[in-house]
Amino acid sequence: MARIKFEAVGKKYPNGFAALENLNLDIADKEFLVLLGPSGCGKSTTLNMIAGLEDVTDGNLMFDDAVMNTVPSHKRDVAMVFQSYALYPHKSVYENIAFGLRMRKYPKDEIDRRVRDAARRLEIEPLLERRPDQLSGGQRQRVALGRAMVRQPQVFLMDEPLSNLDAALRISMRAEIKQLHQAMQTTFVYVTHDQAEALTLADRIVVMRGGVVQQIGVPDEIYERPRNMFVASFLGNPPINFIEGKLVDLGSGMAVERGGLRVALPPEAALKVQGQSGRDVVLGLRAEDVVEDPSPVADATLSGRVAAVLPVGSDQFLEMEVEGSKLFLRLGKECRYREGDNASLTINANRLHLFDKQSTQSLLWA
Amino acid sequence: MTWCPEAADPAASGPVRKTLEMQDIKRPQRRWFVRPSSAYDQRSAMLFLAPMMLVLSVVAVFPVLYSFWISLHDLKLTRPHRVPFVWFDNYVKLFTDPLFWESVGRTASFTVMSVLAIMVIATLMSLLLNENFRGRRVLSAILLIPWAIPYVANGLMWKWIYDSGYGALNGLLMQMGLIDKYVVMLGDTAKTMPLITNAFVWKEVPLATILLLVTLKSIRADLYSAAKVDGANVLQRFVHITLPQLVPGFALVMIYESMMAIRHFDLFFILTEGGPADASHVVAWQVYVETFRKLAFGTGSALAYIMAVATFVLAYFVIRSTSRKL
Amino acid sequence: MTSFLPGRRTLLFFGSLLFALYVLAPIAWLVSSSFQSEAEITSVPPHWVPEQPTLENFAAIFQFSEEVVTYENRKQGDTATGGFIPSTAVNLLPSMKNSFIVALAVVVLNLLVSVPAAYALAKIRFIGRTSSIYFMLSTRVIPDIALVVPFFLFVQKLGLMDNLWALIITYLAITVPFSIFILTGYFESLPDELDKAARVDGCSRLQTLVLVYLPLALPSLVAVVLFTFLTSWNEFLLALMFTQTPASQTMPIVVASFTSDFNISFSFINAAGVMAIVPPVIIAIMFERYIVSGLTAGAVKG
Amino acid sequence: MSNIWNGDASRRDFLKLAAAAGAAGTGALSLDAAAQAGQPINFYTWSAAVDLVKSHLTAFESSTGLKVNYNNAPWAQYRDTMVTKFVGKAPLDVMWVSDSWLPEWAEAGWIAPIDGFPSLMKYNADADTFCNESMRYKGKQYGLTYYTDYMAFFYDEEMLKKAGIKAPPTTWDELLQQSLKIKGAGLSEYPMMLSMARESWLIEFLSAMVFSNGGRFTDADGAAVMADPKRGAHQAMQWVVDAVNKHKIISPACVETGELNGLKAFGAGNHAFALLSRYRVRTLNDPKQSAIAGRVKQALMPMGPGGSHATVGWMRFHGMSTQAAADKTRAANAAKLIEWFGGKAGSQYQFQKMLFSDLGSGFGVKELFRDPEVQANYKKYSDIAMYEAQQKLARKKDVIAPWFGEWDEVNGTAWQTAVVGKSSVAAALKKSSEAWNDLRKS
Repeated sequence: MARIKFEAVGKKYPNGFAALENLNLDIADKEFLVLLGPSGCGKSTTLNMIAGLEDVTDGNLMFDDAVMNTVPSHKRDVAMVFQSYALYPHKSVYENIAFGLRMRKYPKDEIDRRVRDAARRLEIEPLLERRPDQLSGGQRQRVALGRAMVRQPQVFLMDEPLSNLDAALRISMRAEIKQLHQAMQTTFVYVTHDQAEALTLADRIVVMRGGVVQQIGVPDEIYERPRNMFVASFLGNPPINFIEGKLVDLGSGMAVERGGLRVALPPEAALKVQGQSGRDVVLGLRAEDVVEDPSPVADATLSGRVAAVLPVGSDQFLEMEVEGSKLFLRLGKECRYREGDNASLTINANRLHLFDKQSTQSLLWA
Repeated sequence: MTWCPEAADPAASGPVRKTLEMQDIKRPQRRWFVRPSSAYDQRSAMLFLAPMMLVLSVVAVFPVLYSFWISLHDLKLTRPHRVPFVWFDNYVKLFTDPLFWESVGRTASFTVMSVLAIMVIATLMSLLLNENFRGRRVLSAILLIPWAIPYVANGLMWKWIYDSGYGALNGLLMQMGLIDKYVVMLGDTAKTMPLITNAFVWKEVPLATILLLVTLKSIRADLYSAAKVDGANVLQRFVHITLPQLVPGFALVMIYESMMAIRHFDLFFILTEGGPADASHVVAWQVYVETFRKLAFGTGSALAYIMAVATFVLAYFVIRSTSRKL
Repeated sequence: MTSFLPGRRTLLFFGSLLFALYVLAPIAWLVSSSFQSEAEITSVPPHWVPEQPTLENFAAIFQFSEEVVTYENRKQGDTATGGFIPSTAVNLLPSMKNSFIVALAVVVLNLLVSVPAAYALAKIRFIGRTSSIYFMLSTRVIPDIALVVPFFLFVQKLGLMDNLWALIITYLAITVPFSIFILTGYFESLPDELDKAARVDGCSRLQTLVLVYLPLALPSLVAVVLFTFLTSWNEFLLALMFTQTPASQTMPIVVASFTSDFNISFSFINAAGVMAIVPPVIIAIMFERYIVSGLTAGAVKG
Repeated sequence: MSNIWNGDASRRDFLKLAAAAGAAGTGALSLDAAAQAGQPINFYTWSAAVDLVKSHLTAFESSTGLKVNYNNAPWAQYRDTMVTKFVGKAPLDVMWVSDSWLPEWAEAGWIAPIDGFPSLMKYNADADTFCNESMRYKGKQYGLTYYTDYMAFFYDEEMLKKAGIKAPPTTWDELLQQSLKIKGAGLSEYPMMLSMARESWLIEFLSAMVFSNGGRFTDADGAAVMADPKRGAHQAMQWVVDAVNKHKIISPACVETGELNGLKAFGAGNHAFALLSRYRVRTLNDPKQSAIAGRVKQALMPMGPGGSHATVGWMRFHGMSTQAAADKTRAANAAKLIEWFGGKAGSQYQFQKMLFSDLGSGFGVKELFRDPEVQANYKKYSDIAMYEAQQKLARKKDVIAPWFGEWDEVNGTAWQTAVVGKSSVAAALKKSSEAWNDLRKS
């Protein structure tokens, strides 16, 4: 059980490529932390550093109070689950799970107890004598989990463990991993590029990109208060809509204007951009933040042609053309728009996001 | 539709998203990281490589350099006490010696002939072994025999087959009525090289076959079924699918076998000792004569060195074609 | 598997027949004539199958204890008397023993050197990796004949002339680069995540190699062992230079010395040839599977 | 899993493994290490009279209590083998030496003079001066006889009769005519047997041809004259070339026929005439080994225009290695062995006599010619008068020089090139003589 601390950690390569830049991160004991980002964003490097597979070259990495920068992984107490499961093809399931313990010279009976225990919890007892190539993907994933579990490590690392599973299995495994975390009472660091996984599993999410941390926070915060356009766009499905425009001073307050479209900002937001009229901004509007309102509110109405309607069981999505840009919006079943209709919808202004066009930084939450 | 509701992949839509993707792509090619992943890895790698470095430096690199040094001396073991430094005289002597150029020519033609023959036979054999039929495994076991036997044994075997007085080849030709009396074989300068080439090819074909066979196996069967559907006949399929797919195999065989042929010595020693009348006097043999008959180590090393360089030039292609994968 | 030949069965049949003939006929003749006497072997046209098969050639090779030759029991007459069987026949078995010792030693040392190197090149990211590969590859192409002179002088200086060590050491030069080449190729083909998994499970690099990669690389290991063994068993040129007495002469040298001695019946020489090819052929056929899979797994990579 | 498997132990553990392997290696090799120490006398010969030598060694060991380490290599490879051994400093005490190599080996300091051993020098008194001369280089004597002999001309009496030929040829031209006759009569495809393979015998064959044609390779002061149309080898070579290519009385296979294969072929009755070393007559007339036993007669070497019946004689002898000479006890033992073989073993020239009776090999010891045993023995298969007559006409090779080995390479090839018609006679001889002069200069 450990607290992991990154102090200004970085990793640069001679060709100028920075796998990681000035990472400051404090992972609490027993926390479930998810590193989220597109491929090459540095999340795996970060994970390998914790695993001891890659040295920390700038800054410090600490487990509790011990500096671990260059301690090789076999001298650390970490366990890891891989995307490809990485089971030892020449060992039986039992031996695969037991291997880590054998290497650490646990007594025979202790090893046996733990292995069977893990097998029971993961419901793979009947498979113990099989070889990996005789298992299905899901079963292999469980074995991989078991191999990590039995070690009861200080830190439990997962590198996109679910990406090789089919959608259905992925959903159910999420739940299991969550339970596993509860049960094991240890620190989890989980790497993924799947925002849904991140949102469901994480205590805290670290959004990364090009080796730079974009935002750290609890799932809601990341979703509700994205620091920049990248974070805003990386989370949310369907993805957030961006509308470019200019700030205008209405006297009564601030608004964003684009052609015929004008969206007034709520007072507290308006304050943040007071007197900056003329500035190029990008308005962020999540699909779910509109309502169908027969009595249009001034300066909060989207009107345009419905390009497409997609019912999805619970509710339906509209694709709507407003001032030359396509928006994806979610509406309740009750609304009856057809393709080609002209619709006008009311924005829930309190949930708007506003970004500076140049810096792509949020103008509302710093 | 630019997105679908169930899409799990966040990086899927919107102009902004695209640009983000672009920026995320740029990363160095995995294999060519120059930076060690960890100091421990660097240490262990060095430790693991140390024996090889030591061994190869001692038994390969240093000797080669040393032999260059020798090649600049007029070192004759028949007069061990006087070893003058002669700069490049040995090389000059060689380059102005017609015999040397004859040998080079002979080595070259031997190489070309052998490699061509090997390629043709090996291709046919690998095609055969690539088919699925009873007795295939037996054949592939048989195939290994020539590969496994020592060159010396190979040499004496053929020396006896080629014997002009009692040899099997003469006997066979006679029984087939192709000749009415035994003819001179290795002693006939017109036949010498072809006969030696044959002995060499026979021994080298198996490895070439194996290499080609593996290349063949890597051809995906669906390519053929596809071609079948397009109504391509056997020949067309061979020409348009098999041959192109075999190219890397061919390249490998060609480079490997020509290296073998250029440096080949054993058969020339056992079968003809470079004779008769220099008919089989190749560079490798000349190295031997200079070095151990005339004991002119200086010229010997010079020759050997020229050979080494020549092989290196060839090998450059090996490295080019392989290091990428390593 | 591609099966697209018309009249396939017949084609295959004749193909296989030709194949087998091409490969086996010479060997068959070698074996057949090794059982013939000088008288029979010099008959024209040759007897494809010995009519009075004799074992005298092999007998001469296997007569372990040479009885003391005295004036009384000496063979009188010309060097050629006595069925053209050389008195040096008894050197063949010891020389095969020498070849065997050398081959074995080379195999062991070669593995000790090649396996770790190959693993490092294939799986570890470190400074100098690329240059090491080029280094290894370039040593691979040095023709052995270019090594003869310097080796000869070293061996002589070190007083290793006529000593098996001279052969063992020099054979490393021929075998190591190839082994590393093949093994690296094979290790490459094994997933990297196994490496990480083992490390996280608590293996040092060496343990990862020994406990995880070695068992998986078995086919190419066998192939490499075979290749090394056969190369050392068959090597001729260097042995010709560095061995001088039966104490250290290896099989190829002794056999070659027969062929250049016209006092010796070719039926005996062929018998020696048979002796020389039996061990390697048996080994090769026993491990045929591995040669094809293992040797080429790496080879085809380059 | 023992605890050496801990990361940092890996180095230690490498060494352990390596050491283990090394140990295993040495264990296996120690056997051979023994052979390194040169306690016994190391005696090296070419593979001739092997059994006879062994029997004589057995006697030597029992009479002196010394151990002898006996090895032999095929004659065809002997020089190469020995040279590598000398250069590689292999343990060597006594070895057979051919007069052709004497200067080379002496110059290189591989073999030592024996003038310091009166026990050996005393035998010179009994030997033909020609023999002693052949063992001398720069005024020092380098050994004691093994055997001495010369190149002889043989013919198959019966085949000649069948062809209606009364007397054997006396000139090379007669030889040609008779051969054509025999060929015409279909008695033999190639009536004349001449072996021209590249081996140590070649120079003896060539010398015999050249001398009998009145030619020389070199003149009195060692300058090459072989290319000289009048005094040189031109006539001899031209004869061979025509015999092979124009008249087809010599097989084109001659360039790959060694002396012994030639012997076999002649003994099998394939030819009417043969050039072979004289002692082969014993084999040729031995029913156990020859199909034409009893029919083989020796005639004087045919002569060419302006030539004589001269032939070439040679000397093979026992030499002592320098390394042996350098060590008192080793030298003493070596001398004992040399005397035992080259001199008297006990009361008489045991080895020489046995060599003669077993193989018919010639000797340089005058008194043996008068030995009734010897005479009786030789009568059985040949004519001792002819033996002596031809030996009187035998002369030493004129190409014996330190660079002989190197020149022999060129010369042998030159002759072959001419025989297979790849170069003119003149060109071939020019090549050979140039090679000689270059080597002589350097």
